[in-house]
Amino acid sequence: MSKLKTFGLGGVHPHDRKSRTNGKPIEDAGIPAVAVIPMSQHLGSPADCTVEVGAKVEEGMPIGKSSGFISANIHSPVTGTVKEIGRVFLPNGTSSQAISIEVEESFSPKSSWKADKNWEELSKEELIDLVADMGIVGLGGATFPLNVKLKVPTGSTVEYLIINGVECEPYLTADHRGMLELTDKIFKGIEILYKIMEPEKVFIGIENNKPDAIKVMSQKASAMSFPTEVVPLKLRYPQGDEKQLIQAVTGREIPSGALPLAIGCIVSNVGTVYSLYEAVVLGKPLIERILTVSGGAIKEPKNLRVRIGTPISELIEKCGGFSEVPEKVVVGGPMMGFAIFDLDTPVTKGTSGILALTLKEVNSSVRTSCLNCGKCIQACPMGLNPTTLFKYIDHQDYDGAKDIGLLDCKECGSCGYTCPAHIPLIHGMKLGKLILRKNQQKQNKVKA
Amino acid sequence: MIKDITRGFFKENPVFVVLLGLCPALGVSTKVVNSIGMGAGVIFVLLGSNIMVSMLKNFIPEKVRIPAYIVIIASFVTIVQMVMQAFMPDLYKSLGVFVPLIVVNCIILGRAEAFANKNNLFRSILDALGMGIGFTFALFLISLVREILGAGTITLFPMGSWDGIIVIPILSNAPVRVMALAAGALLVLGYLKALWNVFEARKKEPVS
Amino acid sequence: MSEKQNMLITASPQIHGPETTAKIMWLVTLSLVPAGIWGIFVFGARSILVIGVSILASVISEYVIARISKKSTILDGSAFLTGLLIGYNMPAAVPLFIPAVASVFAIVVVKWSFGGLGGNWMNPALAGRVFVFFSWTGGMTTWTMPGTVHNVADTVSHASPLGFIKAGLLDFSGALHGPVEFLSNQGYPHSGMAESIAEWFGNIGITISYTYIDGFLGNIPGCIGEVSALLLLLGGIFLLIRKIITWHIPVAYFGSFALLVWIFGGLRYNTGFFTGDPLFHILTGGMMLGVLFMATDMVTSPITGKGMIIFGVGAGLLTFMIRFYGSFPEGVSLAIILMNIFVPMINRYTQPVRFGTRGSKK
Amino acid sequence: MIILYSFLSVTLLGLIFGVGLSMASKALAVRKDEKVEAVESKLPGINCGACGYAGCSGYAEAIAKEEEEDLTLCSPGGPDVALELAEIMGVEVEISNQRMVAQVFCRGNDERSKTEFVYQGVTDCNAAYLYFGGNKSCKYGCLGLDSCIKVCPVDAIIHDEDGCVWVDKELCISCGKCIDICPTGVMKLIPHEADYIVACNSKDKGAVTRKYCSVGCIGCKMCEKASPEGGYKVDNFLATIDYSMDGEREAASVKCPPKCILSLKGVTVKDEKN
Amino acid sequence: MTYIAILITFVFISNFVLTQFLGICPFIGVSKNVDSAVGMGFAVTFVMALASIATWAIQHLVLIPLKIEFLQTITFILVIAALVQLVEMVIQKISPPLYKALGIYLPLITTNCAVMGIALIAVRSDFSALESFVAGIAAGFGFLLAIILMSTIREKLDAEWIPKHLRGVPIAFITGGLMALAFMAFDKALINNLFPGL
Amino acid sequence: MKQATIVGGKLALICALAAVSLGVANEITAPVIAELKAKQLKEALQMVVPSGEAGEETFVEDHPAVTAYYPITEGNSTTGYVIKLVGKGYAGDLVLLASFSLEGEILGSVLLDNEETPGLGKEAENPEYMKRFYIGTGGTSPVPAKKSELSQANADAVSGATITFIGIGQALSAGSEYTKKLGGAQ
Ligand SMILES: Cc1cc2nc3c(=O)[nH]c(=O)nc-3n(C[C@H](O)[C@H](O)[C@H](O)COP(=O)(O)O)c2cc1C
Ligand SMILES: Cc1cc2nc3c(=O)[nH]c(=O)nc-3n(C[C@H](O)[C@H](O)[C@H](O)COP(=O)(O)O)c2cc1C
Ligand SMILES: Cc1cc2nc3c(=O)[nH]c(=O)nc-3n(C[C@H](O)[C@H](O)[C@H](O)COP(=O)(O)O)c2cc1C
Ligand SMILES: Cc1cc2nc3c(=O)[nH]c(=O)nc-3n(C[C@H](O)[C@H](O)[C@H](O)CO)c2cc1C
Ligand code: SF4
Ligand code: SF4
Ligand code: SF4
Ligand code: SF4
Ligand code: FES
Repeated sequence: MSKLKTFGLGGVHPHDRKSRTNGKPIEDAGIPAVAVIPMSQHLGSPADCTVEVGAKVEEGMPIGKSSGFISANIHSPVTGTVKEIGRVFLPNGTSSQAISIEVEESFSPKSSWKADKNWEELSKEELIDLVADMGIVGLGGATFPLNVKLKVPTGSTVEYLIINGVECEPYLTADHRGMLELTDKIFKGIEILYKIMEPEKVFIGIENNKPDAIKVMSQKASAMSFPTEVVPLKLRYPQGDEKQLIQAVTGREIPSGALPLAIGCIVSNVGTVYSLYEAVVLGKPLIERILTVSGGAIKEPKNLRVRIGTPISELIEKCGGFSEVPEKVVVGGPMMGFAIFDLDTPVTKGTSGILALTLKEVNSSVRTSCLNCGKCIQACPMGLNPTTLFKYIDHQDYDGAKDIGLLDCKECGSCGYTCPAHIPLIHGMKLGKLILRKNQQKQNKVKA
Repeated sequence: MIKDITRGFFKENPVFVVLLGLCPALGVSTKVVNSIGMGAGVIFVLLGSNIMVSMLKNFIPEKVRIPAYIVIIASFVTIVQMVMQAFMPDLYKSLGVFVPLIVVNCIILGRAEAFANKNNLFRSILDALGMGIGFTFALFLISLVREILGAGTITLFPMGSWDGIIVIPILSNAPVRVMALAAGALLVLGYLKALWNVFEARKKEPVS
Repeated sequence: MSEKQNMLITASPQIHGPETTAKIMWLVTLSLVPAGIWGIFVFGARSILVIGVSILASVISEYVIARISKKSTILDGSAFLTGLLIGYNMPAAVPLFIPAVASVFAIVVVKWSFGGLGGNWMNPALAGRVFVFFSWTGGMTTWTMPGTVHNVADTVSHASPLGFIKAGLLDFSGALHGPVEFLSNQGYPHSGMAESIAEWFGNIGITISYTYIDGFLGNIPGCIGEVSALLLLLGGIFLLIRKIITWHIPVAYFGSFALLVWIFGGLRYNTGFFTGDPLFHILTGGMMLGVLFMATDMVTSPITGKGMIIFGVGAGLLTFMIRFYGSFPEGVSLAIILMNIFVPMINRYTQPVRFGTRGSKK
Repeated sequence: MIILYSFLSVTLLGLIFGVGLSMASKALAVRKDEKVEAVESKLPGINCGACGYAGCSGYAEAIAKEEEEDLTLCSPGGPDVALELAEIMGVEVEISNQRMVAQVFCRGNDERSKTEFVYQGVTDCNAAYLYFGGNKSCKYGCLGLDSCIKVCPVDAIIHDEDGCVWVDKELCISCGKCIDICPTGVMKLIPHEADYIVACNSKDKGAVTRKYCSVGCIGCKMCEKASPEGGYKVDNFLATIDYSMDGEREAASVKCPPKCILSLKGVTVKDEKN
Repeated sequence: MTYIAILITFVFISNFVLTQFLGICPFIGVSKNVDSAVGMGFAVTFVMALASIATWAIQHLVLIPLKIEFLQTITFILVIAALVQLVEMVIQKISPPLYKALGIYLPLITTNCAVMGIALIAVRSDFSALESFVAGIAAGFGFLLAIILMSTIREKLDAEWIPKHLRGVPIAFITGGLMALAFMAFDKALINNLFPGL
Repeated sequence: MKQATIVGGKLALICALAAVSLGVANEITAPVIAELKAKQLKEALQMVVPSGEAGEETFVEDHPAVTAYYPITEGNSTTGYVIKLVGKGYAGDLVLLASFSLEGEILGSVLLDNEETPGLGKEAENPEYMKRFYIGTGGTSPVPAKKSELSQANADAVSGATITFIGIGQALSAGSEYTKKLGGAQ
């Protein structure tokens, strides 16, 4: 076997702990009693709520309308009545307007969806409009509205379409299970993307801790009518990040501050491709997603197909509840995910996993001062100097931090993971960016 | 009036606050007697130059102000040099190059520039005394710490049969020699300055 | 509701790697233990006292200062390690106030004046050692002959090999094939161990001089923890395997030093270029301890690999200069703290290359 | 002889340098901008940035070059400096003479107000605010993680004996940095002479506030009734004081059920227990 | 070889700041950041080089022949002061950018012990004209080295939590002290052994 | 131009004043200083010349260690020389004054100017310290210049200041050689 591809700088090797769920087929999580649908589930401006309290909504009906260039539609995942429109905290710690829908007791999900039109007859533009209608956003983590991504500005060309099946976060196996169980549909989605983007070649990047997925996907890929190749990758975090993935697969490096398109690439997550398939072929909006419920404190870890808006507590119930009091409950992967304190927080489009971690798994320890050991630098895939960044931010020199690349940091967590001093490096980065943003706003105001 | 003389002591202590004249403060402070000698030299030059500058302030043209002051200062320094060499040869030897360097001691030029050329004779004298004593006091502190630690002695002036050296019993057998060297001087000055800051902060604290 | 109170909210990452500061410090301590036991074995029980005093003084200073600044840092092990290293850097016969002063200086002046662990830019243990060395040169250069060497009259106050050579070379003229010959010519004592090992090697046709064997095993006068090159090397390899230190500094340091000794070392013996004896110089003095455990102190060494190499080469050069031309027989501790001064500058010019700034190929 | 030589040589040197320098200075003269210097000398030199420029010299340059017309931007310097600047620049300025100081409108410490979760991370209010608006149940109050303390150029902000963050109004120079940095908006400017403040910022309903904080304003309007001339006004379940009214305010402070109206004469509050 | 020996002597062994206590005021005062330290360092080096040669000329062409060595101090300082002022004016005229970089430090240099110090030391060491010049440059480089190192360390320290009362000047002194401690590694023997013929 | 002359004139006036007053001060102090120096030299010479008189100073230009010598005369005959020597110490040059018999044996020596460390090399300023090395060493050479030529007690005494010791030793042996060369030439 030839040497496996991987990216250049940095990276870490956390224990992947995927074996708990990577053999478990995707199950249906069922219907919540009340679904809480936040209006801000994507990158960009929150959707405008289009229903009022007391209104009756049906499964798949639009209840939020895209409010700007970067924004997305939101659909009701259930049938029922709007009980309340208030504010909730999202898993990421911000708050958002949200619609609570009391689910009709008689509600059972539609078993078959059918699109109005055969997708093969639609033009590129019509397809992109359809994607926008259906509220599809990237499910790989950034929840970037897919339709925006698909609108390639004139002058740019797409050479490579890269499908992200890396799933480098520990614990998570939703994409993995998806690739095994929904192979055909994912490839249908890829075909649609291929039609829209017309790249020279499609790569599917999968880390080699998923040999079964590599096998299944490779078999299918060789049967496709367009050039498609599965690229097995060496296990290493954060390979799933598009910058690293593109580098691993093509050897190209996205210039600092630029988009993948700048070097002719587009990256899309397998889950996103699957919802694209559902939206385009079945006409089903993004009202469900697959996620992993796992962690040492969960009795029966599972991969679940979940309706958006389901409270997290119900999913934990579904997995048998806690086996011990968890140290933290995390939404998303352990490296980039968010700890939450309210288990009634709803699942959103971006929720890729729910983890109840034990003290041992968390492995937190007393924070000491920085040892200057440089492990964070060695770990940083962006070639940054996290310790210096943190020190600048700690001393409120935000512009100094910006000068040495704060804005290049994508909060992957590698540095914080390795730091022996247990310094909250990533928290510092987030703080630094927040203050820079605030200062920018202030300056804009002064100018105006 | 009183302020003219106390200012140099605490609020504007040349060494600890204004941070000027550091080289002699470090260079000659290995022995207490050296620092007193140096202090005396500086006081003399300060007095002399403050008096002269204050008297000549209307005569000296603006354009050559600095050279003129320097000439005045240098003359007094040279006198100090000659007198020391003639009557205190040991002291002169141990102060070494720092005696002629009094001429570039920023305090002196600084006082001429900032005080004496704006004020009358009497106040200039007071100012010179204050600054000079403040400088001597700082040197004394530094040298006291350095000599005790670095040599285990306190060297003062010989008086009669007494050779002027107080010997500190245990330390003098195995003194912390580094304290007598360059490194020790900087360390001592650093911690003394920190101590100074502590007192300063104490004073500033609201009385309420 | 009470359940909610207990929930912990932190920023990502939500899990953490296995390393902690304390673990690193205690592992370094552990890897130093064998060399220390050897030191105690050859220099006698007084060594325990010396090491004990340094550790105690350093831990107590740390405790007191940490209490004043309302921190609890005793368990992170760094003060213990500093104390241990100071103890290792003392001759066994040193008056006990010396290690105590060294420890207090290291912790109070060098470490906590700069804010404690991580704030200091100079290696505390070495700065402490150098401070007392310069203050009480006599006490710091009174060596004990190891108990394993029996054919000497005076076990205390015998010159270390490097000191012996330095003093000898001050007024030396003539030609000699390097330090080993010099030592044997002058009848420098060796151990029974060396005799039997050399004999064993002789039987298989390899001639090896006693000096190398004694230097490697630690049968030479020197500081308590620095004599056993073998055990220190093993400890260093353990740290390398555990990824606590990286290869850069040791390789650059040993490499540049050995190269310089090889090229220029012979000049002091009038044997010309390319005749130096790097092995002797690596096996004697504080080289092993210094390079593997003190130059690699992460707090006071550069942060990137590139920087570490510059640091190592600089330290190698300085060690060579001081050992061969300076007035002290030993150059490692001074070379390291001198290079510590340059670390912020090195760091400034060896920042990592940022992703996406290299003029990527399209 | 020697005296003659010394006289000649030194005098000659002096002559050469005197003449030389004064000629050279004429030949090589470069005009300096005296106005900038004059303006800068009047500014306090704290370089706090309240004026919006990078330090005092930046502001001085902008004023001297007449790029900046507003001479009142230096809040540390206050009206005095503005007047001096106006004099240099030969213009008139209008200034309000009221000195304002910042203050923290919250007295909820660990004992008095509840928290929702355990926060572990960077000791900084903005960092804490990133996650669910901080760990306090009250989303309007002071998080007590010292962002303002760190940013204050004159060290006017402290933790008082109750553990609450508090501004020493005598030291405050009204630069507004703390107000900018505070994520919860609990810091506001009040007149230096203000005698009372309603030290709460919670806009939650009384019943909600009462649940999580023992010193939170519950919007009961008792103050409006007790001191009708005191300028008290309850809006959004939160009382505020209109300082342009100068009636009596003490009665309200005594009547207020959660005791959140504080007298600013004694610097800190009495705990409600004693 | 002697010139190299002078260079090594004044840069390392008799480093003006770290072993001779000359030029401490700017060493502490102008080392807060690297840029100004570099500016100050070069300005001092420049003036020292000029001053050492100029004062050599005064000493050997005027004072010694006339037997008025006792006027050393006054003439040297006059020459240095005039030199500094002249240099300042010339630079300001011919190279405004250089003036911007160095200009603000120049007036400070008149009262910098290092300049007067090198003049006196060169005379006391009986240096020839060229040796004086080299010594001036070397001592300047020694100052430059020390102040640059100091400033890089201080910039690093800006990002550490130094105890409150030690922050700023005290910690700079302590840093200088530790630097001096390490510089004790360089001693005269180094020169004697390196250049045995001297 | 006129202004420049006035300015220059004023500065020159101040200079002139300064120069004259310094000249006067010099007139007063110079003899005192000269006398002092002569006295010091005489004292030093006396220290190393136990019997007899030290004669006129002769400068030596081209010798690495010897800078000057003074013949010692007792009655009419030259019995030895006082040699002014420069050695290399730990921190700088060592200026020594040493007297030698015509055979090159040391009669006395004293360390004058030096920059050695107080407590270490500076100990050598003490004449008793110096004596240890030439009185009763009984070594092969009249002057020990190597540590190995010292008795154990003397070796311990110089420990910590070996470099000073060797510097002195080497200078003294150079002096001894030089004296032998001078011989009774005068
Ligand atoms: C303002 C903005 C504009 C973007 N425009 C495009 C685009 O035109 N094409 C595209 O492929 N992706 C676009 N993206 C998406 C990014 O390339 C990327 O997919 C997204 O930020 C999430 O990636 P991540 O999860 O690796 O961080 C855009 C993102 C932002 C923030
Ligand atoms: C540190 C990091 C790790 C990521 N890991 C993955 C991953 O394992 N799988 C994935 O699909 N996307 C991952 N992403 C998101 C990708 O960068 C990228 O946004 C995504 O693949 C784009 O596809 P999408 O828009 O369809 O989500 C990661 C992003 C970051 C910043
Ligand atoms: C601060 C200090 C001052 C020193 N001063 C002298 C000195 O004045 N004379 C000298 O010969 N050596 C001096 N040395 C050099 C050392 O003591 C050197 O190691 C010693 O001369 C040689 O070692 P030994 O005599 O113990 O064999 C000094 C060393 C230090 C650290
Ligand atoms: C590999 C390694 C080497 C170390 N070496 C030293 C050392 O030489 N001296 C010392 O005081 N501390 C050393 N430490 C401990 C620690 O880094 C030191 O206490 C800090 O310099 C104090 O801030 C070392 C730690 C590690 C991990
Ligand atoms: S979180 Fe930012 S700084 Fe840390 S490793 Fe990732 S990209 Fe680098
Ligand atoms: S990993 Fe942690 S301790 Fe090491 S340099 Fe980075 S921040 Fe400092
Ligand atoms: S007032 Fe604001 S900034 Fe200050 S501690 Fe409280 S929350 Fe933080
Ligand atoms: S308290 Fe606030 S407004 Fe007042 S000086 Fe401090 S930061 Fe500025
Ligand atoms: S006293 Fe030496 S530079 Fe100021």
